[in-house]
Amino acid sequence: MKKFIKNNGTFIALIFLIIILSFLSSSFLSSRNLTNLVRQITINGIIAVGMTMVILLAGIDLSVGSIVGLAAVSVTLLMQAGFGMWLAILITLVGVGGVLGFFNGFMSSKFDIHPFIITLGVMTIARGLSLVLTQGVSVPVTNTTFADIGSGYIAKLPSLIVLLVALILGIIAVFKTSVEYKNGEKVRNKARLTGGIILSIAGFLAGVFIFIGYQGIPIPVAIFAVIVMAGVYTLRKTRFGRKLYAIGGNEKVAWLSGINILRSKTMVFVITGILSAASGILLASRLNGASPNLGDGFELDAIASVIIGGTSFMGGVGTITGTVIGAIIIGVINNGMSLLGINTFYQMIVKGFIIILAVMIDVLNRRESA
Amino acid sequence: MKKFIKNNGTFIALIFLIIILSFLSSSFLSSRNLTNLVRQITINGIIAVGMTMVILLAGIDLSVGSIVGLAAVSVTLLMQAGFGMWLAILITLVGVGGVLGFFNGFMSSKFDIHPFIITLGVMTIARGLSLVLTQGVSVPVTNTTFADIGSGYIAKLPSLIVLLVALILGIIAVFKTSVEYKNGEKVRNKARLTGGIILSIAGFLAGVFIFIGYQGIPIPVAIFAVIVMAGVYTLRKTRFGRKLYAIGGNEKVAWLSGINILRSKTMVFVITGILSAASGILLASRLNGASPNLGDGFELDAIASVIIGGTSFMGGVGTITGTVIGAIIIGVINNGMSLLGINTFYQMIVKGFIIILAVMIDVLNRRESA
Amino acid sequence: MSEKILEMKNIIKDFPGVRALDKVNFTLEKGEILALVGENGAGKSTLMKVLSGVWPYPSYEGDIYLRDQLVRFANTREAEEAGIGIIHQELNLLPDLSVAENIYLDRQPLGKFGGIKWRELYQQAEKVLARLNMDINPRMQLGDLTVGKQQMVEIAKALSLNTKILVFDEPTSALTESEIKELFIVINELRASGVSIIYISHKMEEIEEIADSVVVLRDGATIGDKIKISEVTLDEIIARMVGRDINDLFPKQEFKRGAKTLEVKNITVPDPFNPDKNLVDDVSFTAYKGEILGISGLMGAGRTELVNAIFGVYGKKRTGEIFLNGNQLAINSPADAIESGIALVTEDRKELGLLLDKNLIMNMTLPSLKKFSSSFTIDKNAEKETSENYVKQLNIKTPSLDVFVEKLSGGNQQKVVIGKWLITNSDVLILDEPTRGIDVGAKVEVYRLMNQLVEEGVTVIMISSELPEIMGMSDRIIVMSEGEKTAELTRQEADQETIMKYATGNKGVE
Amino acid sequence: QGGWLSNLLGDNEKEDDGLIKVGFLLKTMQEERYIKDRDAFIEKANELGADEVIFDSANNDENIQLSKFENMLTQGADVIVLQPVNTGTASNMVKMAHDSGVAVVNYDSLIMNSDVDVFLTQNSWAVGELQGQAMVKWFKEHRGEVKGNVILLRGQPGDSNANAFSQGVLDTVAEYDGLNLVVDQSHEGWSPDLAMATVENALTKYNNNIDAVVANNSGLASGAVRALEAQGMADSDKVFVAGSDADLLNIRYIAQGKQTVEIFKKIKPLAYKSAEVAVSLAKNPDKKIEDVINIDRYVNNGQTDVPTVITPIVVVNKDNIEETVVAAGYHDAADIFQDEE
Ligand SMILES: Nc1ncnc2c1ncn2[C@@H]1O[C@H](COP(=O)(O)OP(=O)(O)OP(=O)(O)O)[C@@H](O)[C@H]1O
Ligand SMILES: Nc1ncnc2c1ncn2[C@@H]1O[C@H](COP(=O)(O)OP(=O)(O)OP(=O)(O)O)[C@@H](O)[C@H]1O
Ligand SMILES: O[C@@H]1[C@@H](O)[C@H](O)OC[C@H]1O
Ligand SMILES: [Mg+2]
Ligand SMILES: [Mg+2]
Repeated sequence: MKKFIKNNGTFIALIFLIIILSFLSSSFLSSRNLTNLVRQITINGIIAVGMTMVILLAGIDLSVGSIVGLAAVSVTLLMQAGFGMWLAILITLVGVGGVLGFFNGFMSSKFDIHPFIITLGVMTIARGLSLVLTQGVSVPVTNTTFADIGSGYIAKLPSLIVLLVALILGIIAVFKTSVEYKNGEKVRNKARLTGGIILSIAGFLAGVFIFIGYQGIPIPVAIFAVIVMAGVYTLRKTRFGRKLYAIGGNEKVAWLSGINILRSKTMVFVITGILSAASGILLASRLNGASPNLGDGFELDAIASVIIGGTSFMGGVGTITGTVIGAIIIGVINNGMSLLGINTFYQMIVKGFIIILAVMIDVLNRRESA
Repeated sequence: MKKFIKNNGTFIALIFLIIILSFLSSSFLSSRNLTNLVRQITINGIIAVGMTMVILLAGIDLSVGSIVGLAAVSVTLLMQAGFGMWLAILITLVGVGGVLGFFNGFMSSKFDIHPFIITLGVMTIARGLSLVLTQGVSVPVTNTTFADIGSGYIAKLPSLIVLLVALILGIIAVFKTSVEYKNGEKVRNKARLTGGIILSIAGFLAGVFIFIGYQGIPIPVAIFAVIVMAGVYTLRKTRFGRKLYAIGGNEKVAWLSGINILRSKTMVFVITGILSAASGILLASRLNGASPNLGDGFELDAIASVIIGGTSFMGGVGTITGTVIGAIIIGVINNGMSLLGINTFYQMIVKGFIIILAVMIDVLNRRESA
Repeated sequence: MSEKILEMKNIIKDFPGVRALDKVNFTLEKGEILALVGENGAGKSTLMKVLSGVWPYPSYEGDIYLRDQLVRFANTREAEEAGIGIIHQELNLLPDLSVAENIYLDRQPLGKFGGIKWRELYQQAEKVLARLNMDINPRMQLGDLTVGKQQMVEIAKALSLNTKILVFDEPTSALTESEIKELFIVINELRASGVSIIYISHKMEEIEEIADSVVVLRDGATIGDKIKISEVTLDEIIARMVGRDINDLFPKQEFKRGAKTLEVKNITVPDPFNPDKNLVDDVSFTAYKGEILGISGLMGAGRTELVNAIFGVYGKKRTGEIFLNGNQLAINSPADAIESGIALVTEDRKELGLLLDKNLIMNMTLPSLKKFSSSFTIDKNAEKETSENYVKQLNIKTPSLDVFVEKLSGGNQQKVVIGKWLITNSDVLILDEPTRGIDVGAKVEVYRLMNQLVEEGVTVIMISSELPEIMGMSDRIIVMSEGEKTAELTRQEADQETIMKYATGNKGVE
Repeated sequence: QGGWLSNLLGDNEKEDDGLIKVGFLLKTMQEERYIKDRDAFIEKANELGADEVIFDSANNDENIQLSKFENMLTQGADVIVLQPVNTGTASNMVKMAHDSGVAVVNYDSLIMNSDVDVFLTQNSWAVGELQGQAMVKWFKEHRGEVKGNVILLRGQPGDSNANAFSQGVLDTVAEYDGLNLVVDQSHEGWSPDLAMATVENALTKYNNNIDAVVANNSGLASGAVRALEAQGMADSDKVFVAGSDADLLNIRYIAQGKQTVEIFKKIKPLAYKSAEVAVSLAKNPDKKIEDVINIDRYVNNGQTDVPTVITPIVVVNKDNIEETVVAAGYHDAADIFQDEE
């Protein structure tokens, strides 16, 4: 409950935004728009999941946008060169995302150079590579099924089943986590239980409205959901995840406790590299082609999502659910202003203020509740 | 001497670069090219001086590039609207640089929000403002003397005098700083004294070769030099500078020692805002016009200069001389590759590697000497 | 019967500019409690860091044998696996994680699919904590515990490792009397179960009470051989440590009480987490020239909060009035307090007292920069001279003024903090636990210094958790409990029992 | 009407609200010309009876453009006029629109590999060609022979328009043995300051032996003029400088004799014609495109032959400023010829 209240600031900001927008624009709350909105978020959202882990370690990764571009170019070129779709994807995930991520993590950790500078270097290098590989010209996708990854849907009936399963799993999780121990006795936290069940059902209904109301769950959304769940599980439930909090909290203490810092850090950058590459592949699929400039500036949206979501730049504090809320806020701002037809110049001004405001509401809210 | 060795890593990297380039390109070491090179550096260099202070406080300022753009637009529009040149410059320095810097510093410090997010917001807002003010259109400069600020020269004779004065002041400073106290006794550090004098004379001769060998000292270079000297003086000699190191070292300790954190932090962002605005004014003058996109991405070069120059992202450690070396390295890379006619795509790859390498040489060097 | 479990031979450890350990030889028997003592900077912590893999081979010279077997640890994990546990001098915990996770960091019990079994983790943690008789909920966030309890968590962490050799590096400096008692019971139990213990402390009474034998380190070398504690007096140990005799542990001098200086009325600070409670509850007192005012109480009594409140740390959240020499002061920040002539030596030197990666000069002159500057510019020579003076006066051991204070030993760091506030030349000097973690010799120096200051007309206020110190040095003693002032005693009235009575909540005044 | 249940079960064909909604999606607003594209288009579309023009731009970001395109579909646009950020990665938008029964009018640069309904252009790929022709003419007039050192200033690396413009220049250079391409560099963000540094460095390297600078847009050209000015070479008789977009600053340079030519892409004819096509397609979704507008030619985009309408582009030089940019209402004569006190 405490955690929930802590994240509330941003969550409230989001609800607020949604309410305002649904008054201002009639199409905002339509299933179709919301489906689009959620799909639009995935590209940034997937990267932001990785970025959360990086920032948890008090690091930063500026190269994600360039990795998106290089991955898009690479998967497209590989398919052109005759590789099968899945092989092309695999090579790109490992060879682009994995390798560059490894370089980021290993170099910064081994030589104790701040990741800002290593990933800034890799950002420039990877962009140069995309340009060299394509000779600066965009590359069309030749494989016809490839487009489905980014644009396809899970049919409505299976989508409904997926949502139902999610609902059930959610409620089970709520039951499990609402148990508290007081003086060694099991006690059920009623407030958390009811709250959790209400949230689960609301989530389910929203899912039905959004996805079943349109064409089913978009495939990128499903992929994103799996990544988010894996991320949440990793951070909450695995030793690896807990090590990240420890390292981010105090690297020296973590080291004295026998944690292999180099390995954990490298791993986090590898994961982020792979997620960025995945995002690039999805983007190439959605665009049905790749150009060397894809992904330019994505690092800023990803970082903003993470910070709006309550992860601390100082490391050691943060959650992926927070980041997802952050990514949704940014997506909603972009979508809403576009629907409202606000002049792009003013859009920038508004977006800047909303980013600051969202974080401020969160900070002030925490301060009050402290 | 110790400090000198510490900065040596980057300095050696620079000397290395210069030697390689003078072999590869015959025009590189010409007075004319070096004059251009130094002038090309000033725009980024001026911002990087401010950025050094920000990063000393363990902060960051992403808005500098947008402030450059807004200042360029503002000074040009003001002159178009009939304001005199100096008034337009003053209003821009204060009204754009000062005000936005104040917002950055005050908001992040007062509400304890990481400056990354506040300055990210301001970066977007200021860019939006430039676009709104110009309606996305570039603005020509109408005032004819304005162009001289960015393009003019101090005549050769006065330039020579300036260089001589600098030499004398430099040698005096070397004499002063080569005094050490050992057990309460004044001792002169001979090595530091000779080293310092050799460096001063070398600097003087380089200055004569570069500037007197061409058309004199470019006005922006003179402005930059004054800013650097003021910056170095501030950090080394003033209470304000000392406070920045203390705050960057440990904010709580500094506060408990009676330092007004809010005021110092705000001041640093104000200075950085004003310097960025100055840089924008110079840029408008050089280009004889302003477009709303000017300065886009400048934050990255500025931050890279600071970090290459040995300032720590963790705060509390760093120097402006280091930053100047960092800025020169970046300038030399850009200039050198341009002279060599390397394909832009490959330029990016090379630049990325050199940035990483420069920092790595520095880190490894420090490790050895530690 | 003694069975040698550990032998360290000819250990040499160099740091830039210092040889911290110079051919140290050292043995430990099974089930032995060995006290390792020495002045600040003697090399005690360094030796233990070599033993526990913090300084891995080959960053030191010499050999370590565990049960006659040569070992060379590459990291702390390997030392742990060999059965060596250490509780470091500084807390090594993560305030944002739960108590249980801190204990089992990276050793959490895993389920089939690699997921952490949280419930089991908490149960295990509960068990270890129970061994220490600690009533701590393992689910709590560590940062919400008092420092004393955090220290117990650190001990629980070491216990959970199933160690054969356990090193305690000044474990009690943040513990209450009763916590110390619990700890000693645990240590004795551990010894009974065959664990060998190395115990580092500057508190001689503790050494006497718990140790079987003692080894003295001075300037990186052992002085004499290991001796049985029963065969030596404390004075002899101290003499070995400091290289001379110290006759008077509390060199209290008598002065005439002078004018009223600091007077505080109705100081109150609300508890931000609990609206029904005050951290400091309506405290008033007066301090005079020519005397040392002691503030006593149990850990958590609110003493630190009281002096912080006076120093402006709580800004406008503090209520009550502060007078200095009859004039009311408006103190809303430390800057105001310093300006008014009040100095505070904070209790946590690492987090609140020092810029660890700055040199001595920068640290010592920070609160009094104005003294060293005309208008904006700092006069560096004046700074150096003054710092140098104080380094001499306080007998701070350092290779030069240019080293980072993090490289100094704990005691010397403490002296730097004191020096930093002496330079401000304040009328009132408040010392919060000024001798925590510093050696006997240094303690005496601090006491002499306090005397000298009083003589010079400074009003000295000292918080201390050590009763002998409070009783030995104070002219008057304020006792606090749960944020309130419960008594004000004269030197004559104050004995151990009386103080403890009021410290545990009995009210004596008003 | 029908509530979400029918929505849930029903199909997702666009419901017709009876209104004529036209979407206009540009790649960016951050260049001088685009304000003019927008205003002219909206003016014309309203005049022709559109009920609503949904306008937006995409910050030069392909991903953002895709999102905004989707949003326009959501808002019920009947036709969308699209200027792609990238010609190579825009085909999916056409497909999405067609799946929803919405026609796409391709604006300015050709979307590759798609069955876009119609293409209206100012002949972008001719920009470089025209610059090249003007350069050849200049060489003949000023040097008597087509011989000299040429600098090509490209825009954003990898930008599809920059590639198209540059190709025309490269073709010209290849055609004349005497022309020597000494510098060919891209400039991130179309940055004038980077272009200025490039020209400064080139002047140093070649000892001011530079005869022509051809730039992908006006901003780059203005950077070049400033670098030349510092060497006293900003004189259209000494060095040929060409830009494209006809920004005010550059037209002033031409008037002052500092720059030689600018390519003026007449915005109004393009915007007007596009508005016309869009509104009639919206009104008569089933009409053949050939019945709506005169097709100039068919251009193959890798998938089909796209019906194409071409609007003129013009070379502006010192002698025709009045007839071109001023006559078209693109700039005020007063602004251009404003006296340099
Ligand atoms: N990391 C380090 N770098 C440089 N010097 C160090 C380092 N750690 C310790 N030293 C130096 O080594 C010597 C021994 O220090 P150590 O911490 O072992 O002393 P100690 O006996 O534990 O003192 P204390 O009782 O104050 O804790 C001191 O001179 C100290 O300054
Ligand atoms: N940051 C904090 N958050 C919550 N409670 C706190 C905090 N700081 C102190 N407290 C509580 O305030 C009370 C007094 O604290 P404190 O430990 O400083 O007292 P003290 O008498 O100075 O003891 P010490 O001997 O440790 O200095 C305790 O109950 C403590 O738990
Ligand atoms: O008009 C130019 C446009 O075609 C190009 O793509 O971007 C830069 C503009 O100047
Ligand atoms: Mg120690
Ligand atoms: Mg205390």
